[in-house]
Amino acid sequence: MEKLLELDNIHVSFQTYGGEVKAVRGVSFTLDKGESLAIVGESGSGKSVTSKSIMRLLPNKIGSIKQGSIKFQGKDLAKASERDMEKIRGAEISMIFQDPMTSLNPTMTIGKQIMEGLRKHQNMSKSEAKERAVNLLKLVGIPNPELRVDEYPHQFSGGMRQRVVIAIALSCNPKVLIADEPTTALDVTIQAQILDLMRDLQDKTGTAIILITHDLGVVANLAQRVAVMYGGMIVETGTVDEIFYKPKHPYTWGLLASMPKLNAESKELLAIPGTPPDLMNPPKGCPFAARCPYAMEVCLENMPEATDVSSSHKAACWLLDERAPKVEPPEEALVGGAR
Amino acid sequence: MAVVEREKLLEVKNLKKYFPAGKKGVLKAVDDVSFDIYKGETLGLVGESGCGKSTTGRTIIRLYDATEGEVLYEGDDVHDKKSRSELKKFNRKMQMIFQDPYASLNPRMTVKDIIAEGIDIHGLAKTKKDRENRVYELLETVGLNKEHANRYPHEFSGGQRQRIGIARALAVDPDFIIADEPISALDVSIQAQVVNLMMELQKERGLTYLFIAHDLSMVKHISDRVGVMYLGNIVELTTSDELYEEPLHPYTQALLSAIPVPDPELERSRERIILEGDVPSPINPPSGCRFRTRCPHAMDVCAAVKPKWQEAREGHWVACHLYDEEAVKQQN
Amino acid sequence: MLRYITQRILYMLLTLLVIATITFFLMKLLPGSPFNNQDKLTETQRYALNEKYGLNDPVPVQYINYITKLAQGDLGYTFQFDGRTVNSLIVNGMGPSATVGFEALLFGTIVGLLLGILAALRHNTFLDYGAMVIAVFGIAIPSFVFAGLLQYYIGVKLEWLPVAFWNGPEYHILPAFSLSVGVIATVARFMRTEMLEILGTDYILMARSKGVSKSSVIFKHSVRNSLIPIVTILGPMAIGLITGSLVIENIFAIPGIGEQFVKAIQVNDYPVIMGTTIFYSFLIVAIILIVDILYGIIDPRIRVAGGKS
Amino acid sequence: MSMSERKLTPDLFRPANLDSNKAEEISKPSLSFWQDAFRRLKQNKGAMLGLFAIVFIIIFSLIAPTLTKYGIDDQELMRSNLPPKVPGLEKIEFLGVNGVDIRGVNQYEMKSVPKDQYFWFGTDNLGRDQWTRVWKGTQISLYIAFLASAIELIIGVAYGGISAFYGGRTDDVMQRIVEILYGIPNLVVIILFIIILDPGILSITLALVITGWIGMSRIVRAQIISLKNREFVLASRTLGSTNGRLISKHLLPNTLGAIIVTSTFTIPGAIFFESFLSFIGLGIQPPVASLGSLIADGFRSIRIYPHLAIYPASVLCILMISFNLLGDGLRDALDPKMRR
Amino acid sequence: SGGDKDNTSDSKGGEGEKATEKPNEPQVLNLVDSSEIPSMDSSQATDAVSFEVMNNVFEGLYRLDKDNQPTEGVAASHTVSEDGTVYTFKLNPDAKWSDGSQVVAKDFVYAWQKALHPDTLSEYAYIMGPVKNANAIQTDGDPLYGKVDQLGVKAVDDTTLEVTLEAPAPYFLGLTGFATFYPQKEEYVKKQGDKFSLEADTMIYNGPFVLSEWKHNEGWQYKKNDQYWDKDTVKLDEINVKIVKDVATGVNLYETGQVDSVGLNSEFVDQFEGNEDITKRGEATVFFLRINQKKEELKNVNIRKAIDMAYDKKSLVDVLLNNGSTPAYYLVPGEFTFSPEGNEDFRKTNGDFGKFDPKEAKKLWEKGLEEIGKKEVSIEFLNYDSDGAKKDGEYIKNQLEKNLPGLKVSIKAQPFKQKLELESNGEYDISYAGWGPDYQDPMTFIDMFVTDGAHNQMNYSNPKYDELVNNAKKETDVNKRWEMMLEAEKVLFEDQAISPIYQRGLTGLRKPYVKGTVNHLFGADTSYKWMYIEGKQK
Ligand SMILES: Nc1ncnc2c1ncn2[C@@H]1O[C@H](COP(=O)(O)OP(=O)(O)OP(=O)(O)O)[C@@H](O)[C@H]1O
Ligand SMILES: Nc1ncnc2c1ncn2[C@@H]1O[C@H](COP(=O)(O)OP(=O)(O)OP(=O)(O)O)[C@@H](O)[C@H]1O
Ligand SMILES: [Mg+2]
Ligand SMILES: [Mg+2]
Repeated sequence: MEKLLELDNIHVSFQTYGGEVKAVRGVSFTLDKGESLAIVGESGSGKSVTSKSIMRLLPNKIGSIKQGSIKFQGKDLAKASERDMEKIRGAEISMIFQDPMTSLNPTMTIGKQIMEGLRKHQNMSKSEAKERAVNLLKLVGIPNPELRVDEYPHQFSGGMRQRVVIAIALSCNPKVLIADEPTTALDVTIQAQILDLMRDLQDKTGTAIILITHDLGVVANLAQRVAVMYGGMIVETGTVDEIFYKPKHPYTWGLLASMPKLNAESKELLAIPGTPPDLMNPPKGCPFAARCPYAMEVCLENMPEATDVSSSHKAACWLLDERAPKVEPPEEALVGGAR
Repeated sequence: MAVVEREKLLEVKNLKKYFPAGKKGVLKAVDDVSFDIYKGETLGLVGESGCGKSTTGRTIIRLYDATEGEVLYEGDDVHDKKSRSELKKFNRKMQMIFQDPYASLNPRMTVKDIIAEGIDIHGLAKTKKDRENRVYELLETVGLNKEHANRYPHEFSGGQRQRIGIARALAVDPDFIIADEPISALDVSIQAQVVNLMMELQKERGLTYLFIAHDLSMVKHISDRVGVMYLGNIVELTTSDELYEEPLHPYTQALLSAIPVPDPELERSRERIILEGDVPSPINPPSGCRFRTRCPHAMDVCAAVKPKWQEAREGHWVACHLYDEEAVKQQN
Repeated sequence: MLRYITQRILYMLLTLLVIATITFFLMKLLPGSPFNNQDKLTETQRYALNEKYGLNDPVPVQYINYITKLAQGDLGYTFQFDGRTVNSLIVNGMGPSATVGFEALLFGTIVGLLLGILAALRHNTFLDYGAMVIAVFGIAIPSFVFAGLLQYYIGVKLEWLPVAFWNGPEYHILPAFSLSVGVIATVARFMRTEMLEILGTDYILMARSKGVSKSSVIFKHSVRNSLIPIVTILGPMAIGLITGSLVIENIFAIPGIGEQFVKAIQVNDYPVIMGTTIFYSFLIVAIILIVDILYGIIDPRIRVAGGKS
Repeated sequence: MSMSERKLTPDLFRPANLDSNKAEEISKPSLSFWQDAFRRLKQNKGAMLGLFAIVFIIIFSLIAPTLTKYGIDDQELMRSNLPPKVPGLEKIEFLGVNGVDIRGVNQYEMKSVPKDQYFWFGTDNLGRDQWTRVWKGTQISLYIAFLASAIELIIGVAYGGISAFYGGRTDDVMQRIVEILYGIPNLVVIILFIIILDPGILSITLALVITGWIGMSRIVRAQIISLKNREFVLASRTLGSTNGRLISKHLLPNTLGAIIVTSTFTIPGAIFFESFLSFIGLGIQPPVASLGSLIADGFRSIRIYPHLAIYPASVLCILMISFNLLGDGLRDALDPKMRR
Repeated sequence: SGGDKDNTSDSKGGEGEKATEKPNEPQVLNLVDSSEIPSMDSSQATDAVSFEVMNNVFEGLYRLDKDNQPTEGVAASHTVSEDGTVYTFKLNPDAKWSDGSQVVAKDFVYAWQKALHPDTLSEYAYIMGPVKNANAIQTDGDPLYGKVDQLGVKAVDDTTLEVTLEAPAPYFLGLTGFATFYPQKEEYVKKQGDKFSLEADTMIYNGPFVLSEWKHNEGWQYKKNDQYWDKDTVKLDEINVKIVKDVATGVNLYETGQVDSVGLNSEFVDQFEGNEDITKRGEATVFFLRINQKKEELKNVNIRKAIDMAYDKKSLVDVLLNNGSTPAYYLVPGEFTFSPEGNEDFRKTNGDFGKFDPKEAKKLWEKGLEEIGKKEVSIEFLNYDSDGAKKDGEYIKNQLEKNLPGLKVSIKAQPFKQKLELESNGEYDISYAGWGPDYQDPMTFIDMFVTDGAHNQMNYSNPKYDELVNNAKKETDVNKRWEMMLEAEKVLFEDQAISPIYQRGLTGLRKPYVKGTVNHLFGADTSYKWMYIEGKQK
């Protein structure tokens, strides 16, 4: 497969009044054409920061990419000029944010907001852009698109707004779509509509998707590959099946085990005790060690390296070291029990 | 399950709660809801945002005055209570845990004072020492330690805060706790901590819960019985297993099918019922059955007649014309 | 919308009635009489004069008379100038006052907005601090001090602009500028805070993620949205400029209404005091209404509902 | 594999003894909201500078008048309009504190003032020591400002609080009243009020308060309305709190930040307005002076006796700037939006 | 404002005489004034600004010349009856209104009657007092009340006007230059109705100038009146007056050459000290402290005397006022009236009544206190709220408290009208007051304090004084009358009824090219008729 996007050892920090927050500490992954990659993980594990770094949308002056490269079609976005980025954003890579209620400008009509990208990247005339906007609205399933292009966001419901956001993101046929928790703010029935829509659109346009979420259900629904993040790092990557059925990292186990399953009988959930690490003073060793029931002394002091489990499956855990005792994932972490 | 023998702790009868909305309009947040809660059980309440779950919970605990209907707690109407002391007694029996762990703790108070608020109001501690000990005990009960007592809420993580909220509720030794989406603001890995704690407490203290959530899988996990709400009405109510296995109401069916399961294989093969459109506004709800505008099985009768709240099977209540023989006949 | 406006106007009239009543009775509390010029009036003459202006009637009768006239838009005669009506005084004085006020408002708002935007865009840089220092000084220096200095240095020393009077456009510059300093400062500060807030919102991030250029993000997305709260402070500020310009009018010898008002107070010219007060109130209420309507124009979210909550 | 791995000894691969409680430990020192806010404030150099300047001016205005032997109304026409002269500094010409006026005449010599008499800020046209008057005036201005904001605080907080807390009808009626009050030009009200009551500290203060509390009441109302339905308040209600407890333990403490910030901005507003009243002749009545009345007086002769306006104006400016800086800083430090 | 810098000691005179032919440079004068013109209806006006404007656009029977002596106006000549009560004026047939019509005798009759008619009663009607029946006509309840046809004025024919007085009034001729005595053309006034005199084009003029423009509250403009009978004397073509209330602004305008003359207050006098443009002139206005004998303590004459002696008027005048005012120890101002024989200044004859003497003051004070049996006295000092007056008040308070131990003075500063109201209600202990003459005779000052008199608002009463004043008013022998007035002033000061402070002077700046300024001591301030510009362009 053709590599579209390649992140190599990205570090991102924020300067806050309390000190430097090392939000992302060495994230690497690749995204192939037409593929959908899900990034899951604890809140604050650096998922959004990673995606914003790709778009170079980190808050000015406070947040910066400390090291690493972001190769998009061979070009390093980490070093690209703001002008170049303006050409790439929306046209080549576009993004959907978590909250449809706040990600549309309340004082601009829906149509104008869709047309903005089109006019900039595709040099469309006003009328062309408007026509396309109507088509896009139709595509994402908004009834009466001709009338609704001229309405304002507050006249739309949450689900419809999220569709609009998707329409905007897809308007210029980007190669990569980053969806940062696109359904978290929505109800399940609406979430189902949106997920359906996204899958449909991906089939049609062949856009590669980076889906950021902490809902493993959504991941199972939409993703082909999964990266699990914890404490600013990717602790495990693999195909969906590998992650769900053969997880190797204790955090992934915990994540899977703490989800109640509709069809399982188990009475107690397996909780991960404790709280995520403080990114102002990240631990020297494995970030998960403090909460890991299998933690070894090595974990506290030494950072585990990503180890290949299979060609597509990697995990960063000392348990994979041959010297470590063999442990089996807890029963609760096994999806579907029997498998 | 021998439902009949169990003792009713709380009966909600034809409860209505309307809010004034704009000029002359009313927002029917809860519109004619009836159900019972038995001693020691957990009743789950699910539904989409804005369907009136929180309003139901808050009206039960008298944060809102009911527009109509009654709430009987051990046979006494909660909304009748007039005198302060009566109210106070009632306040000790029923408590609430809130959704947002960030908004539900006063940022200007120490954890100790937050937890001890109930103790102070009801005069449950004789001395300062006694008060302190009770706070420490409660902290330990919810898995925190006493060093935390003098800290402020903003120093805690979401899960820890939610545990503080639980400790606050437990401080007055309630029998019945309304948990209004206690976990939806938490991380998946933390949610289990809270749910486990709640279940443990129930076992130890014989608590009764009304557990409100929109996450059906979690509700199913913790609840004995589950009620499904749609736009101010309860549309279905039965045991959690039955609800999952044999949902009757088309809305419940759709809801269940919409929940993504963390199992890729299953997800790939699952048939999904995708509902059209959004939940209508509670200010001008559809006539008849409120779900009819999105219902794949909608019939003419649905628009004309409001479906009855009936026991379709033993212990399985539903409000849908599909299970109302007369209505179905009429239709044909 | 029309119903909303009618309702608001009715409400406005009620407010004005209350204000007229309050001022009327306040006026009756004031010590002194308008007629004791140099003490040379005899008792009879004074009585005759009081009779002429209806001041011998019982207070409730005077009140009814006043309100009846007021309803017809007649504010009565001034005691200061022979035979002139309060209406004519207000009409005369309003022009210059409103002109300077409006120019100051316009200039102040534009400069304030630019400063605020600049400060927000160059957040935490030298430019930001510089703009804010200007703003703070603008708030800290009393406008009469500022006006006096301007008049002396620009008018007398450098002779760049006229020292005073009200003749042509160049005569407006110094007074309008002196008045606008406060506006600049206030608007700049508000704008900066607002812009910073807006620049941090999701929809700005969304706009940027579309690849919209920086200037578009600023002018199409941020500025307009930041303007919404600015509009609310502009209302009271406009009133302040019109009513508060008396010192500036004095210094620059502008035939405005503020100066007349102060004079009227000093000589117990009740009809003028009342008339001006009611007129000012009318302006305020009207401006509040305009602000609310403007609000709706700028912010589509409240266009339908009408009015803010 | 990698270099680091070689150093790892197999014994490191033993399960670590992790104290399960350790995960719940919090290493940072405990900080209350106010401590945290103060820490944030301390980081704001401008605000600290403002705070320092305010405290300094307050203290200095109390001490300074005692540093000279002249009282606030010690007139002596023989020494009127003397320029400033400071012992020691008089030698340094460019400081302009050598008793020489702008025309280059040494007024001290010309008016044959005794050699040992120094007027640090000069004298006014009644020959009164300007130093004493400036600092006494500062006291008066601050007094008016604090009094005005204190009264405003009480009325504004009570009004806004009651309106928001009881809501419904009460709120409706109270807000209609506010709207009417808002429609009356406050300058006019204040002027009328002062005329009726006779100008003086008290009537100026009352006049400032008459319309001044509206802003405060609106802010408090907005705050209380949003707090009233916050979950921690609801939680307290379910525990059976009385209204008194709700207000004193939950609502007011959480409104305090906004109240303080608003006050910080009203204080300079009041000082400013008093000086405006002085300028149009309705301010403090002599021989008492405020910064405003001193500036208004001195401003008339700024070209010939600049010292009469410059010193009080500088103190006023410093005060205004300081309060503004402090207010900005406090807003940043206390604004709940900045938290989390 | 303005004056004559060459004659600072003797404020009369000018250099207008020789420059009869028109200098060939633009004759435009630019001035500032402090207030809008309150009224242009000569029968209604009451204030200095109106009087001044009217003096230059209207003309009475006579007008005051540069020596404050009556000179021909509409009247070309007059005769007086033997008993001094009937004046017959011969009007100049060339005297025209600006619409070209002649000014006739009945225009005077109309205007004078109008000023006294109850419907249009002038606030200044009392000034007509000397004319027969004028007082009765304006007194409600009098049988003659409102009967204006009984007024002692008659149009014999178009050019003959006959005026009958109640009693001889040596100052009557001067009075005819006063606005209330100006003529009005009935036909025109009626035609304009409500609008009469409200705008520049709703009135007609008969003076040396016409108002060509009147922008309310902003300023006005005079143009030379082509119809004026004596237009050859008038040299200025145009006078622009702008309203400027702030002294500093006026000075700034003066410095940039936009105005030719401006008044100064004490701060600016210091600044322009030594400047050659500075002009000073004296006025006939006296400021004094009213001492209200309603207050028990102030009934004691020693206490009143102590108060008068306890403050330094000279320092006040020199340092605080600093504008050419002189300390006053009297009531009738200096350089104002002169004895019928020997032409000696009233002031010079009577001399000063008092001095600044803190020691003596303290003695008197202690004596007074002993007499009333008190140790402490506190009094309220009613003051104007103008900046200058406030300063003076502060000074006087300070001095009094310093020099009279046990005295506590509280100042109450009030806006002008409020102050007058409090004064007429007697609600004060001492008050800062001023009095300017209505006509050029000591009586305008002397008769103020008769028992229950309208201007005696301080409960002063001395039968001896009352008698002197009343007799003087009836006295036909001018010399006896003079003596009585001198005596009355003495009595007043034996009682220390008031404590005079100063006689006001004015200081201003005037460009050297402005020539021929004529100032007056009462009525209108200035006449532009004889002014001209010379040497502006060089
Ligand atoms: N603007 C910022 N200033 C300071 N710290 C920041 C900023 N943005 C993010 N961070 C920090 O970076 C870390 C990673 O944040 P990020 O938003 O990427 O988390 P996330 O994985 O997206 O979590 P969530 O699931 O809650 O969205 C967090 O600790 C956060 O506090
Ligand atoms: N205090 C209130 N005043 C007016 N309307 C209210 C109030 N509280 C709730 N509502 C309205 O009542 C309806 C039901 O609200 P409720 O909070 O009970 O829903 P919910 O099911 O809890 O939703 P969510 O899942 O979002 O918490 C909503 O439309 C809401 O806007
Ligand atoms: Mg995120
Ligand atoms: Mg809810």
